[in-house]
Amino acid sequence: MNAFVAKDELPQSVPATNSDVLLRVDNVSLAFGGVKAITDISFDILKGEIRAIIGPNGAGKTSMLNVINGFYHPQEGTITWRGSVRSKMRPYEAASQGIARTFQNVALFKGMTTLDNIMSGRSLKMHRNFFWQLLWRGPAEREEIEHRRKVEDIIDFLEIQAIRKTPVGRLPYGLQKRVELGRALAMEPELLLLDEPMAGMNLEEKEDMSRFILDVNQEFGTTIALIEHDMGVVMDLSDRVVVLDYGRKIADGSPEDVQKSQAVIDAYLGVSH
Amino acid sequence: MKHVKNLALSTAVALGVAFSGVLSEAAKAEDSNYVPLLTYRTGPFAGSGIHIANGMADYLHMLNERDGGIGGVRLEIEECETGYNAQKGVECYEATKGKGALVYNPYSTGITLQLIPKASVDKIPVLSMGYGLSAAAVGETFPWVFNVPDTYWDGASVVIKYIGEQEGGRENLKGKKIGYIFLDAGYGREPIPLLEQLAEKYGFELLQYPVPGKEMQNQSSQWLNVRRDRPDYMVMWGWGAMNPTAIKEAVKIRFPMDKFIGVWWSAGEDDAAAGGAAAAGYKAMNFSGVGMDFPALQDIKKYVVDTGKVPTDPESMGGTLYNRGVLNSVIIAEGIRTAQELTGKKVITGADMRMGLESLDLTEERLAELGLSGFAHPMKVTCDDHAGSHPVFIQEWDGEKFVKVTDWIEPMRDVVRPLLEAAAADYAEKNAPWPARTEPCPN
Amino acid sequence: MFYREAGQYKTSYEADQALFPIRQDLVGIGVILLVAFVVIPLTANDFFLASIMIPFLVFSLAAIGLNVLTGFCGQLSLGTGAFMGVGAYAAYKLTTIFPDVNVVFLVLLSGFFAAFIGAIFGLPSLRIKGLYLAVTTLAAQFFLEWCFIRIPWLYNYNASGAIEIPKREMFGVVVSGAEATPLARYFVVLSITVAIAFLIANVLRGRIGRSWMMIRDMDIAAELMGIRPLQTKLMAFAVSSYICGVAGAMMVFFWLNAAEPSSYSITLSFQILFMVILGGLGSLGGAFLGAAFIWILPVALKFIPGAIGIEIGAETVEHLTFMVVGALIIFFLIVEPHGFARLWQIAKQKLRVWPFPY
Amino acid sequence: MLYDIFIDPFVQMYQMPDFFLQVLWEGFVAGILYALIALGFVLIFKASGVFNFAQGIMVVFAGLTLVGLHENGVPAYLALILTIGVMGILAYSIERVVMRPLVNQPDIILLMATIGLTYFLIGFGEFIFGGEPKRMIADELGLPTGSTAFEFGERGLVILQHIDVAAAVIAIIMVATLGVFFNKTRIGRALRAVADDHQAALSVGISLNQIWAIVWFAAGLVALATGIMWGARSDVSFALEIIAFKALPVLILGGFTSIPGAIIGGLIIGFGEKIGELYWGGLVGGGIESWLAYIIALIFLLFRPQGLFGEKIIERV
Repeated sequence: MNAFVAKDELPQSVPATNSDVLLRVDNVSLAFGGVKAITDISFDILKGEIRAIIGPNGAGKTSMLNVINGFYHPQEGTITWRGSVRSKMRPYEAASQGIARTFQNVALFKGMTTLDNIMSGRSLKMHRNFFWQLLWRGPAEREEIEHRRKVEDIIDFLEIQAIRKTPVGRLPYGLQKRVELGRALAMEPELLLLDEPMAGMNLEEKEDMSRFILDVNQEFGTTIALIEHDMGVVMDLSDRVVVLDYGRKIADGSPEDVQKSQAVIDAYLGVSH
Repeated sequence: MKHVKNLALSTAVALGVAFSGVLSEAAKAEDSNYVPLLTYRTGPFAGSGIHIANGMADYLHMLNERDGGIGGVRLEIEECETGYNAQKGVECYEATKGKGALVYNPYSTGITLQLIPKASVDKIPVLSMGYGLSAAAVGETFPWVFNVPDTYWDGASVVIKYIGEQEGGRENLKGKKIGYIFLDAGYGREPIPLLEQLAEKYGFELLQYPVPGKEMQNQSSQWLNVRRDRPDYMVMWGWGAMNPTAIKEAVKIRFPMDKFIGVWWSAGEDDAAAGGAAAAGYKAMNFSGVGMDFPALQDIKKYVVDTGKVPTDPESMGGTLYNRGVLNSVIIAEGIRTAQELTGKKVITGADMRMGLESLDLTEERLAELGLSGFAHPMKVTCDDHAGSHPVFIQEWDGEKFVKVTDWIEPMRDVVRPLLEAAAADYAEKNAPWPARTEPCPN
Repeated sequence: MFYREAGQYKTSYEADQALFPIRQDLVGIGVILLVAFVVIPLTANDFFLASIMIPFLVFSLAAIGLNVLTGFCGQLSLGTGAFMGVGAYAAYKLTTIFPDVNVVFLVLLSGFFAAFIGAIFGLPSLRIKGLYLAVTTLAAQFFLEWCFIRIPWLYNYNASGAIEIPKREMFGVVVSGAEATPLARYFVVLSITVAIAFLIANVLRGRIGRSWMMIRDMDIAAELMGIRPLQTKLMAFAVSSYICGVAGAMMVFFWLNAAEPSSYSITLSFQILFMVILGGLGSLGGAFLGAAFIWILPVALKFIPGAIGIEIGAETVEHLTFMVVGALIIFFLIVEPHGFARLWQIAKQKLRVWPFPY
Repeated sequence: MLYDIFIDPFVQMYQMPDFFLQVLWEGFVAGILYALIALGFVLIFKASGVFNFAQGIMVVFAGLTLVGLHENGVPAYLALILTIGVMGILAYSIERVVMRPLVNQPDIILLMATIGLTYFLIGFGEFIFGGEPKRMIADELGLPTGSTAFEFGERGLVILQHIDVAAAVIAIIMVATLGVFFNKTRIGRALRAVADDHQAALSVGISLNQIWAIVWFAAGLVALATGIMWGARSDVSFALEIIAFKALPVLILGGFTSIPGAIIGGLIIGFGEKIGELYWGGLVGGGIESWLAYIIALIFLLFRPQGLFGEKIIERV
């Protein structure tokens, strides 16, 4: 094993053909005032894979997700989504293009029930206008029930039938994370961004969550990008890993390659630069 | 916390129960005449409202104590607090009208407007003494509304007449600038059509300075404008806290106070006193006596104030607004007395009261009998004219008290009356179908 | 014990998504409607109808309107009074322009003008949030109030500066103007309020209602779920203002009979806000409870001393009323910040397990 | 029309410079007074996140207590001291009865509680002092009440009211004192700590309750100063409560938590309002002061949603 890997000798992922690339990030930089959150990062996400983004605290992982789904607008660099360069867009546009996500600190709608939270994921797919809604009977009700069926499938899949009518604010943390996953799944996304889906969970919960993530990836074919601190989980789940530190990319490749990278080891163990 | 929640729950329930018990209305006593007084001793206009309320209530209470009521029947007097708020005013009306109310005195243009259409339906007259809807003077259109002794248009015409006299004749008004500062509400806006008409007729320029109700105590912009425009005279239609603020501001910009004239609602001692000695020379119209030198007022003091039956501060008696309230009750009392004479009944109804008010004739002799000689100009209501355009006088603040400085000045009836009629017709048309008068004329 | 839903099974999503999925609630609503439409008209006197029930219903509707905006969409507004005023003045102008059109129809139409104005003043909500937004809605309040005074066309150049309601009939019954009986006005107000309440309940349980609540609970997450924040907030402003506008028009047409600009002042905005907060943010039933509390309590306080034979001056009663209302507001906020609606839930919970404490 | 909007006002300013100066002075005085009210809001918001709607009624209450005590024969200066005591008791009671049980409630609930407090104080104040307006005892307190006129040009005149000068001086002293208090004293530092982070402050042993009582007391003192000044300009009456609304645009402009913001915001609104009303108000019939300040603030806000002195908000998820 090399004791030293120069930056330009970073383990590179196998170059993929263009048609397989779902999303590509090129030379993206993002700063808040004088604070640089992301510096010149490039990587890609292939269709159908599970891509992990790892790195120590403050490495810019969440900022990266925020850039991908349009919540932050990078000062430099481009994002290519399904082969076309994406212009500056609002988060709801990213959502309508099929990007869904969960959040580091659960961002559920606290005043609503589990059922309503997951139903909210169907918002983009429901179209009955205000006047049908006023009447309820007829098209609005039919539409609601049609989507309710889909939502019930997700509820069954995530095994949360018992908390259907519970306001999410009262649920334990682990279940909230699960509901949040359900909400993102309800959007039937092409790309699912998971921000620390297993933070704060015990082993059993982590195992459940890992199983859900794998099922989603394999059964529905959803591409997944996830941020996670638990290395065991990352190494087991992901196809490829990108490692960030201080807003820069320090490694990119298969879990095994990344594990071997000296830069990564240094970053995690805290060797002075 | 759980127990507190229970407490909250039971409080809510208890309030509900308590309220359902309250709904049963008190039955009207058969042997008294019921006079509700819509007053306001709270809210932003309380400063003016308290004196009026005291004057109105005290005189009626005094009649009860001294004479045992009117025509041997006691008066049942009930105050209902409106806070100058139209919602509460209507609530007071609804709450009291079922008890056999004889007449309503809303003391608010807003509440008056709400009661005007109801008056003919519920058969209870509205007495808006020197305020309210000017057009209501036309008895043919508004048989149930009385605004004796004067409308705002009468007042506005008197001011212009007086200014004309000061200038040595109305023809000299040509080219003069007269500023009009007013409370920006229905009340302050009413005189504008008449003032504009007079401006055209006599060739003076009318400058308007509206004061929004919220900005009553913050008039520096208006008065800066006055300073820039340098009007020759200022006329004010103010109420409540607007008056003292305006007088202070006038002093501040060194406006000549003797050329500043207020309507009869800007004639309170507290208002002028705010400007202190520097406000000397401020003038206001008035139609009710000033001071305590009237036997009836002494009776009020003796029978109800000194005996502690009413909360009035003896110091405030004899003030312009207090006496205005007394005059209001004198008209009510005389209306009741006249109605009793006309119908021969002791206990009268609202419809009887209407006839009484329409036949009101407060002569010099009658005023003397009441112990109020010289307290007001003799006034008479006719079926045709419910205001009567009675003369008013001008009083001047000498730094400590108001002094009457002119004789009675007649309003310009010839200008006012056609305007009133046009306004009444306009009202009837806009509120079509407005009921035609069916009440016979009692005199 | 008394309120037990055990044993009621739903066999379809339709049944599960009904407005009142629990049988007792359905029966309860039926009883309330029966009382409102039959018992009260048969038994109540004019004072009760005109001074308690009509204002109560008008305020309930306005509180529902504000609740849509503040309780469901999370946008705090202090401009309710002005939006009610827009409805009132619009309805007044409409009756002058179309004197022959049914007045109830015009009142319902006037809400659209309020909705339009409300949406315009909702525009800043995209950039401004929370208390800052609340203060900016005051701009609407004061500006519109100024318009009501300064644009004489709005009140048909009346010398009084106020709007006065003409007599109008519907199905041969006088429903507006001084001659309208409290009973007729009561039925009109009740029907409009109940109808709008049911319709808005439909909207709230569907996609649009959910999108409002998403914005309320976490606007960022909502946007990431595909909700367009501006559209959604403006819609809430428009719907809320529509309801408030209709309530404002009803206030002058079927209750007060005449209105000055000061009738739609900031005081009214606060009154409605109190009703919403005390009733419970995000609860339609709470809007009714809050309106009942804020309107009926002062009326009751006014009459309680007289009824139990204590003579106190009218102004003292007023002072005490202010103190009691203020103190009770604080008391209820401390005890249950989620309002009467939550208290009601707690009461239901107690009935469910009675006679056991848990 | 365009001439009236874009040229005429400036011509007028040039032609009557004395009047323009007077307008500026009035704007300055109004601005200082708005800033004083806004300061009361800021103090409380900074320390406890409560948007204190009751500041307006506290102004009235303080003024009425002072005048009421004097009317009952208490010498003016003693009355002033007693009033300060009353404001202290009020602050303590509000903290104890209203604020403490409502800790950690959402903004809107706290706002509503202060509106409830407003209702209570209106009723309580009228119950004790009656509803009629009272004359402020400016002379008795040794405040100057005269005025000085400065000749200016040929017939120009700028009139300075001594009371306005006094108001400005007192306001400046007040702000300076508060500034020193917050920056140099132990309690001041604790207060800023609380403003930054409640829990962190708690963890280093700062008593939140004590701090809150102190800021409410400080806001009460500011209210008293405001009450005396506004009262001297018009009268002390319950209609004065409305001036609280004048402070809100100032707050938006300056930011809810910035003391310099309150002062600069107050001055901007004061100047803007007076100049707008006097030079442009006539075009739409005058009286635009009631909303002009809000529109000015709204326009500022559209460009800087965090207010002039607020920090830029970076949203996180």
